[in-house]
Amino acid sequence: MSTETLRARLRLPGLDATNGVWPALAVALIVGGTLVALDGGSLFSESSTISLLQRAAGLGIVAVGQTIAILAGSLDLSVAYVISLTSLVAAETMAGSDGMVLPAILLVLVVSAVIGLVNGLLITKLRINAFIATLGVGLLIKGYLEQGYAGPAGSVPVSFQHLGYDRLGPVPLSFLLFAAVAAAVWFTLRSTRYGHHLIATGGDLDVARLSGVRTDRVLIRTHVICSLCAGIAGLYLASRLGAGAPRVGAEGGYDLESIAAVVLGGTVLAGGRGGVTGTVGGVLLLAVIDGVFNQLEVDSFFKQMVRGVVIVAAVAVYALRLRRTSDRRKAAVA
Amino acid sequence: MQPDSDQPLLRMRGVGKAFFGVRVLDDVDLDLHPGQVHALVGENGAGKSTLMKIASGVYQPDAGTLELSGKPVTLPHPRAAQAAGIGIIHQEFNLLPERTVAENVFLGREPLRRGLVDRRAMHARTAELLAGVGETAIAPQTRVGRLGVAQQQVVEIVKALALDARVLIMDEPTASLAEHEVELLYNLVRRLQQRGIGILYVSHRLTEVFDLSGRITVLKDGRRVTTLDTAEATPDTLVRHMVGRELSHYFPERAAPGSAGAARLQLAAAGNGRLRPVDLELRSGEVLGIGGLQGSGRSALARAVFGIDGFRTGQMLLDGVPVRVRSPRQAVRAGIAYVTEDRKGEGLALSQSVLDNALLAQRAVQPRWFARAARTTTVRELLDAVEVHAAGTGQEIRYLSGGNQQKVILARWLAMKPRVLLFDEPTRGIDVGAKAAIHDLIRRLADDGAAVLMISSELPELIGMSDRIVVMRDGAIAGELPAGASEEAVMGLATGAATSTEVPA
Amino acid sequence: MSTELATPAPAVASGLGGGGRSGWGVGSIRPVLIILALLLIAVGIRQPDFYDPPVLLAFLKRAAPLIILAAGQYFVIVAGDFDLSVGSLVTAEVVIAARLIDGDPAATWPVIALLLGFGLLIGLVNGLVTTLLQVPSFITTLGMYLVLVGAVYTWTGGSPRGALSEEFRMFGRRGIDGVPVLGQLPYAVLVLSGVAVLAVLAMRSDFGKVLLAVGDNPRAARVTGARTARVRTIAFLASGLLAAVAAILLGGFGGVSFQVGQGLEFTAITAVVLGGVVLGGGRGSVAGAMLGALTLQTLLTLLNLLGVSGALSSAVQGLIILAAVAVGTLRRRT
Amino acid sequence: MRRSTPFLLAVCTAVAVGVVGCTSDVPGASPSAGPSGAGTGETSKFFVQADHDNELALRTKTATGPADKPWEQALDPKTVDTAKYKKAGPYHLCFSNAGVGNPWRQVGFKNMQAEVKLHPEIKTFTVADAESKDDKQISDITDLLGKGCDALIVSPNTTATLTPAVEQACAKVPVIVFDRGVNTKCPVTFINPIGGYAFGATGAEFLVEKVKPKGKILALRILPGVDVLEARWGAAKVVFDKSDLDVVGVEFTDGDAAKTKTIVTNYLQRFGDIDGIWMDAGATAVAAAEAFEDAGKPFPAIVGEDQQDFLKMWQDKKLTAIAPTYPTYQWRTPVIAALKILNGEAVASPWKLPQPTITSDNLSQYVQADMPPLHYAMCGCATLPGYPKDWGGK
Repeated sequence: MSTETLRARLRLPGLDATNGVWPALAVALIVGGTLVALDGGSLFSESSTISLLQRAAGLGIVAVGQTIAILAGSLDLSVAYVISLTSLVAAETMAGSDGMVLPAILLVLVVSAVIGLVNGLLITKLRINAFIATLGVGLLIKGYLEQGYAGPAGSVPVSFQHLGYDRLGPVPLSFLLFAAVAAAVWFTLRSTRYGHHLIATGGDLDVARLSGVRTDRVLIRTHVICSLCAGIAGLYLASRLGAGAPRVGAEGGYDLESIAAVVLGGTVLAGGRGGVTGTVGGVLLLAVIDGVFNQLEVDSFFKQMVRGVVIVAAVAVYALRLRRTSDRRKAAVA
Repeated sequence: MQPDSDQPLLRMRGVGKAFFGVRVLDDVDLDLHPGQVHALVGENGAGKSTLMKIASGVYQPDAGTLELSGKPVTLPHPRAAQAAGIGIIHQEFNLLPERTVAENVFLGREPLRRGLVDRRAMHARTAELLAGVGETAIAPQTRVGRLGVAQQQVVEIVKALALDARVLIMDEPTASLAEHEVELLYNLVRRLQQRGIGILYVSHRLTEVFDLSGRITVLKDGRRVTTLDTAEATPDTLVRHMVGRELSHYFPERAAPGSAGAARLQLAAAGNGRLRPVDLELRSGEVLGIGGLQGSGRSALARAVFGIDGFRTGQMLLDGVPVRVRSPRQAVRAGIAYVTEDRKGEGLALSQSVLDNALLAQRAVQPRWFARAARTTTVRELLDAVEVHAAGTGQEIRYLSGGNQQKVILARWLAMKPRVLLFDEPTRGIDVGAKAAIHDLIRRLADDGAAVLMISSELPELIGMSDRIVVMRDGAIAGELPAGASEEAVMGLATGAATSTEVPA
Repeated sequence: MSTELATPAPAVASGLGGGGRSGWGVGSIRPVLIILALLLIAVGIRQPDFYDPPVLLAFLKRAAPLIILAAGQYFVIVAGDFDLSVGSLVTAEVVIAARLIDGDPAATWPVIALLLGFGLLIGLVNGLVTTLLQVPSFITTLGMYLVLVGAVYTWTGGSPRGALSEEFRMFGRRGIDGVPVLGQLPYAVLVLSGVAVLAVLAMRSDFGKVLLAVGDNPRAARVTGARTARVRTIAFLASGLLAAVAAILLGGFGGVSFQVGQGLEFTAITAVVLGGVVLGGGRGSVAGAMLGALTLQTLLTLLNLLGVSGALSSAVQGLIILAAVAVGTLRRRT
Repeated sequence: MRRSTPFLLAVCTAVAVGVVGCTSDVPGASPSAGPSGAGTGETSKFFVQADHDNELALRTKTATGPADKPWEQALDPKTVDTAKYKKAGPYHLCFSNAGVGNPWRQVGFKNMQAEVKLHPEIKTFTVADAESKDDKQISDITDLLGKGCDALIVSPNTTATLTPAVEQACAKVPVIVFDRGVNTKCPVTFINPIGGYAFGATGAEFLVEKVKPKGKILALRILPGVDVLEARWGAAKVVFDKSDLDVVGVEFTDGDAAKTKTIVTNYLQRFGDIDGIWMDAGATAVAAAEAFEDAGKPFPAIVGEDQQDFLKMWQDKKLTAIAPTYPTYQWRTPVIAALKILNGEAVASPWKLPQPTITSDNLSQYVQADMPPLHYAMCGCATLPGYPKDWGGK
């Protein structure tokens, strides 16, 4: 125990699964880098770096939202369709005119917030399991999209496309947006009451409730924020694609991919443990794997297999580490 | 500002509550004055916890009123209760293992600076509070999950203190504490008393009630039986009020000295990560009591025998035959039964029926493809034999009282006809009536030739039940005492006052 | 009409495996029975000849695969896990069958045996990774999903090869002709009833009860002598096996394609939940799960009969699910 | 708003059905409720009259070029000068592929790879697979531009969304777009067969000719929002609207055989019999036909595509059928075009390839028993290296 208190006094982070993703990322970069180099390409050439970060951005923004949903002990399977919907809302509202950019952004935020609110209310007030609730909402949006849209619609003005195409050196604007969103959420979790209450809610609903946390509000707010992130991702895709695309979310597999990125980042699916930093690592890891295989021109199917194995393996390692620590803990107690 | 003490801090009038149409609380009055320790006693299911939950804003009363210092209040939410200055310490820890001590203590009311959580203030304040209860070993930044049970309890109390509560509700606060920690709690309670805080103290342990309380309210079947000054009360009168019948709780007749049979369970230098090599002999027909403080290795011993955290070194013999028990399953098959101290966590499948819970062991260990009528009938008989009170064997077990749940678990094991039974705190959180019944059962099992090992933190129980008492300390056997040893003797060995040469593992 | 529909209800209710209770409580099958009855009435009104035995049987034949999948998914869910890999498993099985049979009737039976074996194998892997490596089943099976999809495409070079033999397709397509009253008795229906009976028996057996206990409180189950890891693994085996059976029927019914399994995992889970089974385990009956699947299929048929466009059906599906689950939970709380 | 009305309506229906259950009086939701339930619904906003007429006209034109190599032929070509791109080999060819997610693209991609093998002057052939994700394909293109390609072939995932990326590319290298177009004229050439309108019309006209007046037609579509498929339906719709056929339903099948069969079976129950099946893609033609077989109904007049399983069934069961094609040999042409461009030879732009139709007369020459069921007969790949093994044949 005394070493523990020392460690705590020195503000050293305890052994935490979320740290695990960074070594993994390093390994991926080194191994991948060498493989690509042997193949005669370069993983770190400007163009490939750009497209790597570029692709990390979209998923990243969604994954950050997904992170807090999972941290709060919930889950959001509707994000993919929210992305598609908001990309359309954005593009159709802008309809190519610079003047409409701001209104469109606002509208997108409102729409996604409302969807998040619905998710939250279904889960808290009607007590529907988050899995089913968000799945159902997703289906509703899907139906609306399939019914209403026969393909890409609307168009965004060039001024708005900067978000999708500009960059500072090798770093795309969109990646900075991702970083900003992540930072904001990280800060929220660390330094606001809501953040503390969120993690408490995910850790143990009853404890949080009995400690005076309004868990329902926390969950609702969490789902709103999660949807907002999806909305922002939708905005980014709209600017990237120059139009709204009714299937971009589903085809991108953002729902399961984001969850994968989150757990890859060491956040526990059961909630209450983990964080945004891990998720950022998870997203980068997936992006690097993607990039490497792109450079090596490995066919996408094989890539998918590897992705599946990596995810399971990573979580298995985390689980192992958790058990080790908890064993040590038990030993200390007895 | 101190309200004058003739005005009650908390006044409840005609409080009633029903679940699914079942009245669990009916027209209850209660006054709690500043600086008063008001004990709330009654059997399980008497409505104590419901009353507490109403007082702490978890439940809303269907009828009746609450007043705080004369002002009527409604507590729609625990937060409202906190704001009103009502704090509650629950029986089970309400802590988040993943969060730091400070984050736990201030959960739900984190101090803010410019709208943001002020960690520095949070840590400083927590350190103060910890110092206030004489606990300096804990750093506010420590993750609670890394603390020991007793320390977590302290955090739990500090968490309530952080409220500056005027009213403090304590639900079985000593349930998870070892004897020497109880003393620490006593001092705490008295200190709070001096601060003019009113304490609603709920406990099954009458000794505590008499040690601490100034006034006592007795509940039975959701109604208030009586409220009286502790000075006027005696244990017997109190028990009479609680169970509605004269019941001076004496323990069942011990086995005649020397009547114990052959050695059933023998441990030879058996140890593991938490236990130093232990030598122990458990004979058929005897009840062997295991005493010791929390974390002294009592439970670790039982869990090792039962194969939950099995022995790594040494040898274990059943009826003289060496056995290796690596999992509970193997233990059960070897004829060992284990009644856990953590009923909800380890004992019961709460959503399943009484019958399914009672049948679980047989089904798990000797699965059949087609339901066995014979099995079911025997288990039904056993359930009757141990006098389980339930709406029916099909009822979900979550709705039974602790005592009845414990009886179901007993029936479950009896059906396996075990040779060795391990009881870990068999009567924790169980009301007086059921207690006696369970004690009788344990004794009867021993008389029928089973070998019983019984862990208990409750010294009267330990001494009253056991034919021999082994006391543990720091994961090793500190010493053995004969039947009817004195509480002092037990505590002496447990705390190391007797021989303080041992060094912690 | 409603009475003739309602009568089977008690029969089914009494025949439940496991924790299903009559009444409105969680795990009760009454809500789904009522919804099903309403849907059946509606269908009957729009298409009076729906209750002619042959038509009804044809309907059951189409519903059989989903019902069987739901039964498999039930075992996993009631043990507290998920199986997201069934959809891709179905696809894999069909594609494998086509390539191995390659139109050769003689190969039919060996291949069927192999398919069942493959289903068990996948279930085994899911189970072991989940229990031994303690990876949350959501992640395990998500990974398995990715691996299977990738593997199948890689193996077939991206487009199914070979062809199914008529003998193989018989199970999903044909039936015993000339049965009095019924006309044709589809093999699929026979298989379905076989699976249903076995599933219910399994849940009434000791294994079923232990499975429920494990899903309810694994620690308690273990301390009572249950081999929790083994029990959960068996649940995954069942899921894999039944997925294989469903695949055989689906392949027979529709023939080879990569789409055959798409999204089935979510449909199955939805069906199970619709049947009153609680995600997280320990509550609900296999009969309910299968009825849930039947209800879902009926709903789709009805939507088609009502001329609700294909695009919309997903939206309506989502709505019905939310409504049903919400009603279930609300009823419980009053 | 307009689009959301039927949505709401159906939702209300659902509430009625699912929750209240007062379905006995839901005539409001009779087949006319959903737009697709009756008639052919609204005209897709993808429908462009001019292109439509142009394509239908093209069907009768005769192609210039080697008769035995339709993938080198072009319909009334307007050539463009490419001298400015002339450059000495060996070449580095790049290809941004939308994806290989379906058999058609699989066969096509195999054709392209084989075609590359035919040309030693192609030193490296770099492919980026977008996995049918628009945003990935955009990144892919930027990525490829960093690799020093001499020419870039693009098969866009969607038209609108890829346009900016392609414009970027045009500035750096000669770009060849095929299959799906982009909304910009910057590529050197755009290669595709006559197109969707022709495909759709051919099938529809066949039904008009074969099915008795007032006959019931069921239109089966893969999924909405894919321009090629939208065009096919757009043209078919024009034909049907002009005819006296009764289109009883337009359904989306997701290309799932089982789902298709279920839908068709439901329609057979609902309307007793269906006289003609129109499809925007042949993938599920067999399943649709089987639905009739299993229901013990006579086969309808049916529109399929050039996939082997359908052609085989057609031959065995003597179906009344037609198979307009969207030939996969068009995947060979971009490589040929790229090399022409790099040689400074003029190329047709746009490069319209002929789009043969399989009828019962020429059916026998396209049935290839030893090829996989989902292989596309119109692949022009029989002479390519690695055939038939690489295409999964034996």
